[in-house]
Amino acid sequence: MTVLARSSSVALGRLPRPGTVLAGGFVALVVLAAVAPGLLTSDTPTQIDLTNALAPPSWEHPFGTDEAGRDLLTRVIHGTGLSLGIGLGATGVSMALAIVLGAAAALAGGVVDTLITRLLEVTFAFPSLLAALLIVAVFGPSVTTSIVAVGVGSMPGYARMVRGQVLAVKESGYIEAAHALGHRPWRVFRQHLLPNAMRPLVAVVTLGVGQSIVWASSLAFLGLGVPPPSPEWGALLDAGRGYITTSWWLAIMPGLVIVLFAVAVTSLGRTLQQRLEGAAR
Amino acid sequence: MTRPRPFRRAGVAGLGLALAGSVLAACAGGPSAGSGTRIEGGTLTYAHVQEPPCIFGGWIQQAYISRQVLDNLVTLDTDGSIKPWLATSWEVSPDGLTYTFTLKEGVKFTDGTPLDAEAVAFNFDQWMTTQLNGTAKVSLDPYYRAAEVIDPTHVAIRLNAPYPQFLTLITQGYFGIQSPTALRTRSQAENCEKPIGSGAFVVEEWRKGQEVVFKKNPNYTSWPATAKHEGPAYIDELRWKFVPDPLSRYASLTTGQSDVVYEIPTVHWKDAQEKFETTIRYITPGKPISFYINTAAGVFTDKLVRQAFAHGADRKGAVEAGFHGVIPYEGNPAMSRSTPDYNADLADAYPFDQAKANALLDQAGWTGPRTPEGIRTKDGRPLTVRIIYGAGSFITAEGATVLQALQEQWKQVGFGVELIPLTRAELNSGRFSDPTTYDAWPSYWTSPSPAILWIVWRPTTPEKPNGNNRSFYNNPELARIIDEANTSTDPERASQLYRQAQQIISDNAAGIGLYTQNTLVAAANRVKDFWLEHSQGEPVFSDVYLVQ
Amino acid sequence: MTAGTTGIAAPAPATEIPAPLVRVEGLRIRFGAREVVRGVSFTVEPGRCLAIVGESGSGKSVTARTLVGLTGHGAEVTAERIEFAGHDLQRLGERAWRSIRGREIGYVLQDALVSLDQLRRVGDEVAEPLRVHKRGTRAERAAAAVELLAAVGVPEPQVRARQRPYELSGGLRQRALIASAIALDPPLLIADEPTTALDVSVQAQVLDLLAEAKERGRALIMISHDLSVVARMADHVAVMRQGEIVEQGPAEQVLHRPQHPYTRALLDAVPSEHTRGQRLVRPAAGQPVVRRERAPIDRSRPVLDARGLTKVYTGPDEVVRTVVDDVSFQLYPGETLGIVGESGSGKTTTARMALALLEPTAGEVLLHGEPWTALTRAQRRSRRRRIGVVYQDPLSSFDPRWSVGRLLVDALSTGPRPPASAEEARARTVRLLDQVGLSPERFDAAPLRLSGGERQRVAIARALAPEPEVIVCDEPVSALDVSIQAQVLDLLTDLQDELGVSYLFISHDLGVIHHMSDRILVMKDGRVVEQGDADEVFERPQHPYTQQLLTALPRLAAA
Amino acid sequence: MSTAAPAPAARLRRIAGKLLSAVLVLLVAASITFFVQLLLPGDRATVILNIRNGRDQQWPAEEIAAINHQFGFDRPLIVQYLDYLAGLLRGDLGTSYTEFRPVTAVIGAQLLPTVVLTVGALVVAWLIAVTVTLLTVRRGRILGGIGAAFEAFTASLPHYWVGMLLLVAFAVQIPIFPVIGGDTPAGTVLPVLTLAVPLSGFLGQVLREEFHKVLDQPFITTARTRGMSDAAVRLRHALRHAVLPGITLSGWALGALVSGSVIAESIYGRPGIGQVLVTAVNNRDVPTVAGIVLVVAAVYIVANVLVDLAYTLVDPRLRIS
Repeated sequence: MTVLARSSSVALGRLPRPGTVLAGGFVALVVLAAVAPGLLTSDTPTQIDLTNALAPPSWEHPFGTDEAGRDLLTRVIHGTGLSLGIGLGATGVSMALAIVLGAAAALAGGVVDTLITRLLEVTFAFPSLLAALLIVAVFGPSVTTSIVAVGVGSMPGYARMVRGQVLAVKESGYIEAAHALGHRPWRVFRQHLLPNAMRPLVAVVTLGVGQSIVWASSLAFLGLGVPPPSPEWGALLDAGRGYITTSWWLAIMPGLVIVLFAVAVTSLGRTLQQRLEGAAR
Repeated sequence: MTRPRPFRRAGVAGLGLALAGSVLAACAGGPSAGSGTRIEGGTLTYAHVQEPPCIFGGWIQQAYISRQVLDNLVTLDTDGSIKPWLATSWEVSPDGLTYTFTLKEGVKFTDGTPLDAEAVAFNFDQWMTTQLNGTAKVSLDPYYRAAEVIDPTHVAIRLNAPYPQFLTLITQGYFGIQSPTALRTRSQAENCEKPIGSGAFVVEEWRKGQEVVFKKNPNYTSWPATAKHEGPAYIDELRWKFVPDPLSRYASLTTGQSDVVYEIPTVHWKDAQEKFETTIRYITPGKPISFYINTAAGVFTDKLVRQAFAHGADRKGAVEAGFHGVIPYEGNPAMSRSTPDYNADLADAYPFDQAKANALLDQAGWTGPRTPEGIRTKDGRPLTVRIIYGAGSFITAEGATVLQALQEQWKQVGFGVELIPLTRAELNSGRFSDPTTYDAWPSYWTSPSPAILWIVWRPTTPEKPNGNNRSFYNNPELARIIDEANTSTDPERASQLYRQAQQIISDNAAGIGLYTQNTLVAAANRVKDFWLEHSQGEPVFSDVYLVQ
Repeated sequence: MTAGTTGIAAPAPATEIPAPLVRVEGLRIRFGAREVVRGVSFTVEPGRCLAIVGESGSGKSVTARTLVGLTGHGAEVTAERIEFAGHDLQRLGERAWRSIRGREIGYVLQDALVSLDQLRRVGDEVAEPLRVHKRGTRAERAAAAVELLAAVGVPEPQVRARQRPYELSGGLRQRALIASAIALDPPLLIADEPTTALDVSVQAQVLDLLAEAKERGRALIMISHDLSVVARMADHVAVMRQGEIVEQGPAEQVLHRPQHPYTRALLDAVPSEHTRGQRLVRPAAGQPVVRRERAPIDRSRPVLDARGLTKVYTGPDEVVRTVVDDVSFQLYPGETLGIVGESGSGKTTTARMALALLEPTAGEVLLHGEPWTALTRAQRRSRRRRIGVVYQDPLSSFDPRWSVGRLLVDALSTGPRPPASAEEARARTVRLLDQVGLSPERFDAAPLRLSGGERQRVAIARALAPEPEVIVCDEPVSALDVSIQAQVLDLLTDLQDELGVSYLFISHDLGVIHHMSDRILVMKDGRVVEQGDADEVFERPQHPYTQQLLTALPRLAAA
Repeated sequence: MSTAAPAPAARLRRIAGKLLSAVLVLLVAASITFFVQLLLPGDRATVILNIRNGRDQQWPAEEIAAINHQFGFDRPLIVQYLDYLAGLLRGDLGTSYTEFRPVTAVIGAQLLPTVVLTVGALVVAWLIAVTVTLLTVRRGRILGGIGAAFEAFTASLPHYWVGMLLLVAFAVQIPIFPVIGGDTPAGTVLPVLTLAVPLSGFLGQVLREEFHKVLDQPFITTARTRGMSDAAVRLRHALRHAVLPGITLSGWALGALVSGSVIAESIYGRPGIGQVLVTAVNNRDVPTVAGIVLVVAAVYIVANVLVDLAYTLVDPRLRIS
């Protein structure tokens, strides 16, 4: 048995090691682009050169130029901060909401629990895109709106997860042990319950960031995203899609960046998840 | 999801020139027309952009589609002259206050009821008294008084004042005549979905979100004088599909899934011209896409600043590059080149001249220390300009690119320009009717007649506010000139006054020109005799025939 | 052909010794660098039982798996010879292996709850070998399944066959598992810990079942860590340790005249009535048994006084279950009270009520004559330190993020003399570690990295830290190997002699209970069926259930 | 271990409770939409006038008043709300502001295509996920890695991007499928794929994870000791256990699919709830939007009931409790 387990953990066929390394590298690059775009490119993202519009990828313009002759790579790099910000922000928003609701439900139990679970059911049944539509309709498209819209949209899933986590930890032996030692409930919550319940969520959050970015870009596609000339990735993709048959790079390049980033983050998240699970068992 | 399309306004045909130009463009590429063996009947698929809530109504989308089922009293020819349609002839009383129309004999609505004077009168009352078609109403307000049945084939329209533009205006699709019986007896929903007219087609089925299926009206007798043939439509069926995505729309034409496509993206225009015999570029008359400049609040209350703004950026260059040379620049902020009585002197008003712009701003006192972003200031107040625009509706993606290009150049002379795209919901919500909410607003209003000046520039007065004057530019003199032009029975005088009005608007930079609104249409090579009606470019399918 | 008939058909005379069915010589298994089996040799003859005994990690299971070609991923198997019925198994391809598995060699794993597919019907599971080896039609196989279930003594087999494993009791489940292993009546049967996790009474029945197969002339290889179980079955015993067979020979000889010190240590380590009052771990070979001498127990004032404890649950389906029914007992200073009973008898629930972690439905517990369970949570908190607990699975009772040191310091802080400074805390923790026989460097270790025995020691240290009068031990050694179990039990007794702490000691293992307890409480279905002095209960059981338990209990002496 | 069957009374009560809560969920969802929409900037009468006349202007008070009266906007909010609720109970979702038709009619025509799209996507996603997992999980590092990488990649694909690429590839460049297929079978293929591909990634990841756990279970070894082939073990034993979490996920995925269908529908000019929804929101057509939310929520609830059923079918252990 032990033997099988061990050998299998070797053969675990998720992203192979080199993949994880690559992913890490890519994410690192993206983060760099976010904090210090200047290090990766010298041009400014809004530098218009209409005479040089829609130039295909070349050494000078690795990602080509857009309909206003702006260097696409530069725009992608300068858009990173915004996109990453939205990803993190949205995940933050949803996580914050989720933790409050989920934890409250799990700990309070009884009426509170049923109420919150019902509420979550409603939000689940409520197409997240509609939530986004309404939010944007109320506040108009902007970075903040995108963050809120995406955050609210992905909240219920996390909330359920948090609730489940907290419940699980609540039942665990070490919580009882802590009570048996005569610790105060608040201390038990602070020292054992919260940290242990949140632990596995670390991985989930990393996964969430990737998905949030994808989501935010979907909003952009529906014209509900960050307004131009902002080089937010989704906005770039949206701007480029009209040209896909004539100037493919405008839609393909930003799309690839988004997807690759999501993939990278996801694979990292999964590796992290396994680590944590390993640590827990 | 439907990308909102502009709501086109009433419009009279552009100068012959405009169409001539486009027809040339059309004939430039492809083999000569008329090739291939003709086939009887058949189905034609037309890919349109936006789906209206109702077949008829006050929205250009509705004018387009209702044209297929409804006939008008008169129509407009390419030379701008009025031609018979349901009305075989008409007389204008010497005082210009009464228009008496003689109706074609024996025309019947598709519900079998007669299309007589009573019907026409009933329709006029509908337009002026109900909310169903507000555009028809504003076009005739405040000149319309009453419609009067003389005998079954004669109807008189009485006006409060002479209004020579009247005939031109009623050539638009908004003025299609419907069966009174249907309007009276059927539910609003029924009329909305399947209006009863006397047109070449009848609505067979409306598959919402997908297409409207038209069947030919075999008993069609009331074709307009401008028709390319007499008698019922050649094709049996017209499938009017709604394809919001530009990429799909054009692809549907290139892959042969549709025969005629509306709104070819400018990127594909060249390609279309090479591939297809019939490509029509129709320059919509009326107010071009020009900036309303908020003269009531903000930095633009100062005329010098407005003029500096106009000089500050290379609008012409940006437009030509941004639209790949397909859509022409329009310097005249008040009227597009295809509108009658267009003032051509304004075609290049306020050329690109940053030195002049800077001089004007200095003169206006914007000489304070610049902000870190290089924005001019005055008494510590930065020279920021909020430009709102209907993203994807009034301003296409390409238009947005042009704005972004200009934004860069304006920055060079010290304008801090903020671009605020608005969703259709926000525009409709009427939230931006307040002067404090924006400084400039690029937008257009297609209209077949210089009377558009009255709609857009009539000053707001306490008793009669003008919700359409988005520059909040209240110039009594301008108002007087336009009104005089509208009511002048002397065409020469009217024309000269209209030109003068445009001059005033431009000189005061109450508006700043940008580009003309265009309709770009292409038809597959198997489609013959497809044309755009002239008052506002409604597609006409009643003459179309298909070839092998 | 179905097992039912042939099973009875071919009885093999157990007298003369036939030629070996399985012959293994110099078997070596390595996973990468780790060699887990080092040159193992043995033979099994038809109608005889070879028992491979050893503690976890001794390589016994891997050895067994190798006989069906399922050693595991990346295993490297070499041997001078692995023969089955004269065929060389080493040269078999996957296809050939499949034809052997189930047909020639039946395999029984431990714990049918996880060894049977919970989502499939018992009948399908039992008949699967028939389907795999294309025996009979669907209908015939279904019939065969029922017959097999009947053959292994499953009541109302038709019904059971249509149920799913989780709907069966542990015993029936294990029988079903065996039934599927003997479905094709294979000449060789391998049973890997067939009775672990079963209650003694069930254990006996399952062993009888295997014995019967043996009687029918089937060869049997039994893997077990439990010498007493082995004693009952094996003709031949091989003792494995770290991948080697340290001693093998006739059962009678190995179990009663062990040659190898390890075997001897193992045998001594088994707690039972004989080991009462002595340490289980011998200091060194040949030295005399150390007896524990302890102060007489003063039975005037109980530390813990449970009166008519009752716990009733109402399930979501509104079915009312009385888990503990009117249980009363007294625990006196320095005494060990053993609670014994099979799974579901209410032992643990009783313990949790004693700890006041569970509100009794009726009755109460007094601590030092003062109300305990009757108090409010807040009132209890200050007194909690006086009653500690040691769980079966210590790991789950440790916060996974905390080091051993932090766990203990935390526990100390709840005691009567909370450490004033970090230095003091550390010093006292190290002393605690020393007390439970752990070295100081364990201070910074993560519990996850410790061995089972070490973890349990840490758990005990934590229980001791607040200087309690009572420690509730809930199956504290059930998860441990015999030798480790011996060490832990010794530790507990030593601590009791040293600190005079009282134990409420819960176990399903009669041997352990007898070894540890002064007085015993026998529980069945939530009720106390018998209680009294340990020897009294064990030698002269009054209640039939107790008697049944004791007869079912496999004993080394019995062999 | 064996558990007694629950008392029928209790079961009935539980079912009743579920139904009640479902209805509650619906009402709350509809109410939220109703009120949120009133939060939207601007005034409904103006919007209606603007939409009808294709304008964006200010309207004279008298015209506004007329509309307000016609639609009853001049009544107190609470009255409007109660009126709406009363309608709901009568199964009347109200009348669209812009289409002059009952909302039920507006939605009715569009519901089926969307259901076909989402359900189709779910099914296809499962097919892809199961095949990929079965073929790659535990087949050595290379194959397993490829499988996992494939899942990670597809799971990260934005719907609209997939849609766009599929459209360009298989409708424009290589015209196999129609560009504007509407809801014809041929026209349904690409939209379904658009939604299915990313979802298959998600399902696949869960499936793979579970498969790994299951393949280490003793009962798998038992099956092998019976002489079962690896393929058989995977299909007969492992798969059934592995799909369980995926099934739960499918329930949740439906919400995402509805959102995704908006995108798919807009790219392929396909009729459906999504299109109507976006237009209605843009037009601030309160009854229509609320109606759609109601319907979607209802569908979602029903779907999840089905998912629960499927779950208990696969894992009878859940029937008890």
